[in-house]
Amino acid sequence: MQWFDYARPRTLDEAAKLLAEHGDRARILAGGTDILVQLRAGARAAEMVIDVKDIPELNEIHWDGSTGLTLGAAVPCYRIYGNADIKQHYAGIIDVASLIGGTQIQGRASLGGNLCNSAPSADAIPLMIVLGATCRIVGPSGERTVAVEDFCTAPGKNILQAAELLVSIHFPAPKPNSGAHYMRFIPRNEMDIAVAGAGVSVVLENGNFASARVALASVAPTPLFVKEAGEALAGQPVNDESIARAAAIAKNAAKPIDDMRGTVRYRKHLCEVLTRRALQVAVQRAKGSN
Amino acid sequence: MPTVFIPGSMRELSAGQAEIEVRGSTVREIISELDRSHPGIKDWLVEDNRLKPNISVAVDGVVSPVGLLQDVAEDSEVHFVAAIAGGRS
Amino acid sequence: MSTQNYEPNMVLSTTEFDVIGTRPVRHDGADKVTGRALYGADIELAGLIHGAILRSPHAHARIKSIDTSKAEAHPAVKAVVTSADLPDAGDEIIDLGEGATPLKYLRGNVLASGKVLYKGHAIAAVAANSLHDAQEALKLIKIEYEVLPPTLTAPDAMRDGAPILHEGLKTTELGKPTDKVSNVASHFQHVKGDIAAGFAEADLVIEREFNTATVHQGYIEPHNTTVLWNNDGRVQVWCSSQGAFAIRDTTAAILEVPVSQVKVTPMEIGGGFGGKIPVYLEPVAAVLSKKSGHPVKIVMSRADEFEATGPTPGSCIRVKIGVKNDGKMVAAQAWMAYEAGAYPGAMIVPGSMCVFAAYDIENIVIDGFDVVVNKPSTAAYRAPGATNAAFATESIVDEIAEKLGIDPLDLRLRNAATKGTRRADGPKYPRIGCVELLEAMKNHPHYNAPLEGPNRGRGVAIGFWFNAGLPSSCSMSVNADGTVMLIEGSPDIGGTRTSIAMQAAEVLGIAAEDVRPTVADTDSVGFTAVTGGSRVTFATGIAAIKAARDLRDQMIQRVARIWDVKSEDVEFEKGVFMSSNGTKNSISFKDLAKQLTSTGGPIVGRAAINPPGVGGSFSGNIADVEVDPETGKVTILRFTAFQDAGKAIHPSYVEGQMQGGSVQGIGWALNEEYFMNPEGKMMNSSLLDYRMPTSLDLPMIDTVIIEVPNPGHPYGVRGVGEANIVPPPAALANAIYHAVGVRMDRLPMNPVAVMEAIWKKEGVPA
Amino acid sequence: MPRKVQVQTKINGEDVEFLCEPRQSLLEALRDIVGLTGAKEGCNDGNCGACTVLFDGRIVTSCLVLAVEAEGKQITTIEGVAMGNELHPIQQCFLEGAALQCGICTPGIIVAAKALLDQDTNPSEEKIRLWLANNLCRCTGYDKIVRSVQAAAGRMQEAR
Repeated sequence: MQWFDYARPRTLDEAAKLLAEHGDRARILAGGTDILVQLRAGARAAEMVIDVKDIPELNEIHWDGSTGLTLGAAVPCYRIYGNADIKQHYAGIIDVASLIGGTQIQGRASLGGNLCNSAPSADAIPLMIVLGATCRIVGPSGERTVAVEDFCTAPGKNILQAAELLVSIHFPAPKPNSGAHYMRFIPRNEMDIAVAGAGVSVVLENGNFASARVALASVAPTPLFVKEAGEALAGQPVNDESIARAAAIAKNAAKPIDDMRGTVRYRKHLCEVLTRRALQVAVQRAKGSN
Repeated sequence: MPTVFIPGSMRELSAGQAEIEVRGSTVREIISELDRSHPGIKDWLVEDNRLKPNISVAVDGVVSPVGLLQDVAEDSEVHFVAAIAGGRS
Repeated sequence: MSTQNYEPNMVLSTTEFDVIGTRPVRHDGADKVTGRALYGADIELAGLIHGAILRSPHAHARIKSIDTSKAEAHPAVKAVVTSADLPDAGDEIIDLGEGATPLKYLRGNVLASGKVLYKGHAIAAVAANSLHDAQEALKLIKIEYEVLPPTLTAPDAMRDGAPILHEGLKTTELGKPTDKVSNVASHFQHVKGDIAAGFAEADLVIEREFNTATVHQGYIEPHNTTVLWNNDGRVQVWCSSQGAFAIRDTTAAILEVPVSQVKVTPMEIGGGFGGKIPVYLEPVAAVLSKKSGHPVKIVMSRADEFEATGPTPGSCIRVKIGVKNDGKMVAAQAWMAYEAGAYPGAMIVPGSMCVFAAYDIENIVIDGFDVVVNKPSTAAYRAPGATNAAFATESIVDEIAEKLGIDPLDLRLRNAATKGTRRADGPKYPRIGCVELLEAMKNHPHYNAPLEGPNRGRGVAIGFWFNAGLPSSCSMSVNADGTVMLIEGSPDIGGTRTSIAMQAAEVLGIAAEDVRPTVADTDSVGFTAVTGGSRVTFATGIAAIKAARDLRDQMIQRVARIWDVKSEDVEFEKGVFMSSNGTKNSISFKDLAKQLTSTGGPIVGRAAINPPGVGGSFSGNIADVEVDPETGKVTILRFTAFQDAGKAIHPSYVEGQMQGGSVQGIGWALNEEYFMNPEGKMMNSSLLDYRMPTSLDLPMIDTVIIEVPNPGHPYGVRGVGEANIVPPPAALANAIYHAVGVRMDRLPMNPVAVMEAIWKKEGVPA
Repeated sequence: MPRKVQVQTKINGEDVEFLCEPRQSLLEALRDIVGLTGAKEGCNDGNCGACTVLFDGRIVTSCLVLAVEAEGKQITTIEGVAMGNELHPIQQCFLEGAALQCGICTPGIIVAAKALLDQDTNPSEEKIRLWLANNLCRCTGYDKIVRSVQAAAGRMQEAR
């Protein structure tokens, strides 16, 4: 591996200074489960690695019944699924925190890292999209908030500018009678990259869908928000037909490629199956919530 | 007398015969005897006074670890087979 | 599924012994559970520097120039080598007891000259103070290539006009050299009976083509070596390999030094499965050491493992079987093309000898083709060649059973090979256990348990592997405390120190723990062939038995001298020497051990053998699966492995071989493959994307050990390392068929492939 | 030339100081600098689990941790699992249950299994299989590993 220097700032200001100094030659280290692999393989380069795990804002888990959940960008998966508030209010987040990697990886990897790595196959991103999550980003020109669905721009690329840092991800408080689920398909049962994945959220009202959101993994250059699939459910009764229609829309929206993980035809088919199955779980969760 | 089985690829040397009874008490003797009646067989099988590396001899179904030195009984069956390469776990 | 009212691990034992058949803790166990055992990469020497290898980015290219000057100028670099630093191999052929190989192929694979033949082909190497520095220095080597089109599968490489890998490679046709330059290194044939008459007699003929992907052994420890080319000219090697002598002899041949100038110390080895027999790193590290004056360590990366070591061949196999309505097979034909990778030597010979090995069929023709392609040069992998072949044959046998309405095990029993069955390649079988295996499968609770629920199915299949003999050496000495030191030369990959020591202990009537086995270096033990071919417990076991008998006989003579009786009048049983001439003398092994020094001196037993009497092993599986008809994903619900061990010396480690081999077969069946892009780059060369089974992908693997003793071994051992990998792909293919009605003809049967087969069956348009 | 970094940490209960390059992984530091070669390198990208160690009480693949991150942390490697001269029940059960063949994955699996049994005294087969899914074993098919972890759980409960 190429030589790099290492710094472990304790405040956002210190981190900002380091980022300003090194620009795009700096890399952020949180869990390291993607960046260290990429640096070793020469897929990314760095002259300075900035370890953000000592910065309080990137490590917080803050739940508030009215405003929702703020999740520090570096909070590792095991802290997420070990948190009682998240368990109670965001079953979908528990889904993805338990899916990413194996036990060892979950001791290090974070949802913020999953987002910043911006892989088309990222399991957490579709779920964050359907939960309406937003990113708090700080940089040389101040602070900004960006919806997760607008974050990724291409495989491995995102809207973060040089010297910008993802601080936290904010999830709105779940509405009554709502549920979410993320389901991916992998050939093994663990330690695998999604061939396709579907994140869904639903809000129910009097036996109908009040609203819904659908997003897909691994079937486009970025995690894919399929707005029209959710819109097609709004106001519709909760039944197999409406769910099938939304699933068909998801299938048509997918623009996958042929590669070692699957073919175009197979992945589009999976989008239908996974969207349908994920919606069924989300509906059950919504019925069980209050 | 021991019976030698001639593989398909050698049969032009044996005038098409698939089985030949040959006198001999070792594989070396049998090959020499065969070569007398069917010249060329020895060159096909033997090099530097040993079986060629890609050829094994099986006597009564058991591949011999000693090749030309293998003893052969009166009622033995002798086969020349391809040596198994690798075969390791 | 596993509400068990049966034993998950059964031993159908036919003979009882004192030590053999028990389950002692392995001798190297404590070191291996505490992290103290030293594997190849764990070695540290004074002045050690680190090597790294530059590998081809192209699957097929001519090397126009290599410029190493900038790397040589790097301050941390101690040496740079290319193929120009290895002696010219000429046309020499070397025989390493593994079949003959032209030396130029071995050398060309170690460092390419002229052409690169696969992506990952080694071209140059650098040694530097640290591994990071060596890797950085590789980037300073400049190579100009003329990129050539690659050919990546056997059928493609065999077509007219295919890119030619070796301009000097001429096809050997039915044993005869020809002038035809092609990628087919050889075409050979096995013929038995009259094939045309056989098929004419058949009531039902089924013919299908099967394709299998290249797969890797997947051992967790990467190849590694540390070499010191000492000032006295001796080359010292520390490495993990399946055979220290094989490494010694190959390294000496490539370096053109006498074998006595190379000493190989076998370190603990982290898995091999056939893949750690070839030499890749030792000659490179040796010349780096010679140039730098330092010991040099090289460890492969995981990507190197996939791209530059020897996987097992991908294959294209056409099988045609004819049967009578009563199920009797009357004719069988196979056309088999195996991918050798970059250099000739696919495992097609054993594959062709195994394709119909389980059955007694009167009329057979088998055509085999050894085909070079632009992939890494293949190596052995657990019963090499046999798994591909059994996938084809056993799938067709299942189809025949279905069409004829015969139970699939009954159909196999109807045709099972037995003692005296003539194989297609000529010889008759000695005593084998195919029938006993099939009967054990038929009688097992698993086969008779109901399997309910939609999309579930049960499949069976069987497989055969020859096993191997080959030379082994062993010596033993007696300690004054009554224990015995055993020196042998078989690297211990799965508990063979213990299975060898147990056989010696059985002879000597002492406990397994009282025999202390050591795997010695090539200076310290007689020649011993590789740990492979399921041979160690058989062949090195016989060496240990003979050495122990030698020891025992010398001790009998000593006792006779002490008692002043004739040695014929001394008996030895269960560790006690007794006189049998009326006097009532007796002394235990331990008590006699104390007296050796004062009664004539120490005693050493020894044996060096090349045993005949190898016993082949049959194995079988019963597999229950559930297929998700919407995703094509296969879940294994229950899996039982059966194998004829001859005699299980240490049943726990026999079960372990069966379970491990089964799971490798399951991985091969369902997900593992080299996924190549059209340019010949492997796209999934990591353990994330090359999907070997994890613990979560499997049920418990139940086992049944069958014991049909091999008459060629004193205790009946056959060897159990390999046959177990042969049946799983076919068993799972058959189970998938019975679950969702699709016949799979391609490995891996991954979700995409199963889904496409389901779509095809249901007529869903693409 | 950039400078090496001094790291103060605690390994298997002992204070340890070492000097490393920032680019070196914890696995490299343990093996090549500290001399603890029990953790093995099988893939160097977090997928095989052979380098598993406890890092502040949680299992991590040490190839995906920088050595400099060890500053102020508590690390347990396979060398720290046995209790003095006495094997840990997991180690003992692995030996009795023949849960290892080549043994290269064994250190990582024992460390991972210890972390599991420290938090769950009676895990189900399914839980063990899920927990160990990041630890590849190519020899055993996992059967005897899972059974030996179950046996160790039982033995540890008896000892309580």
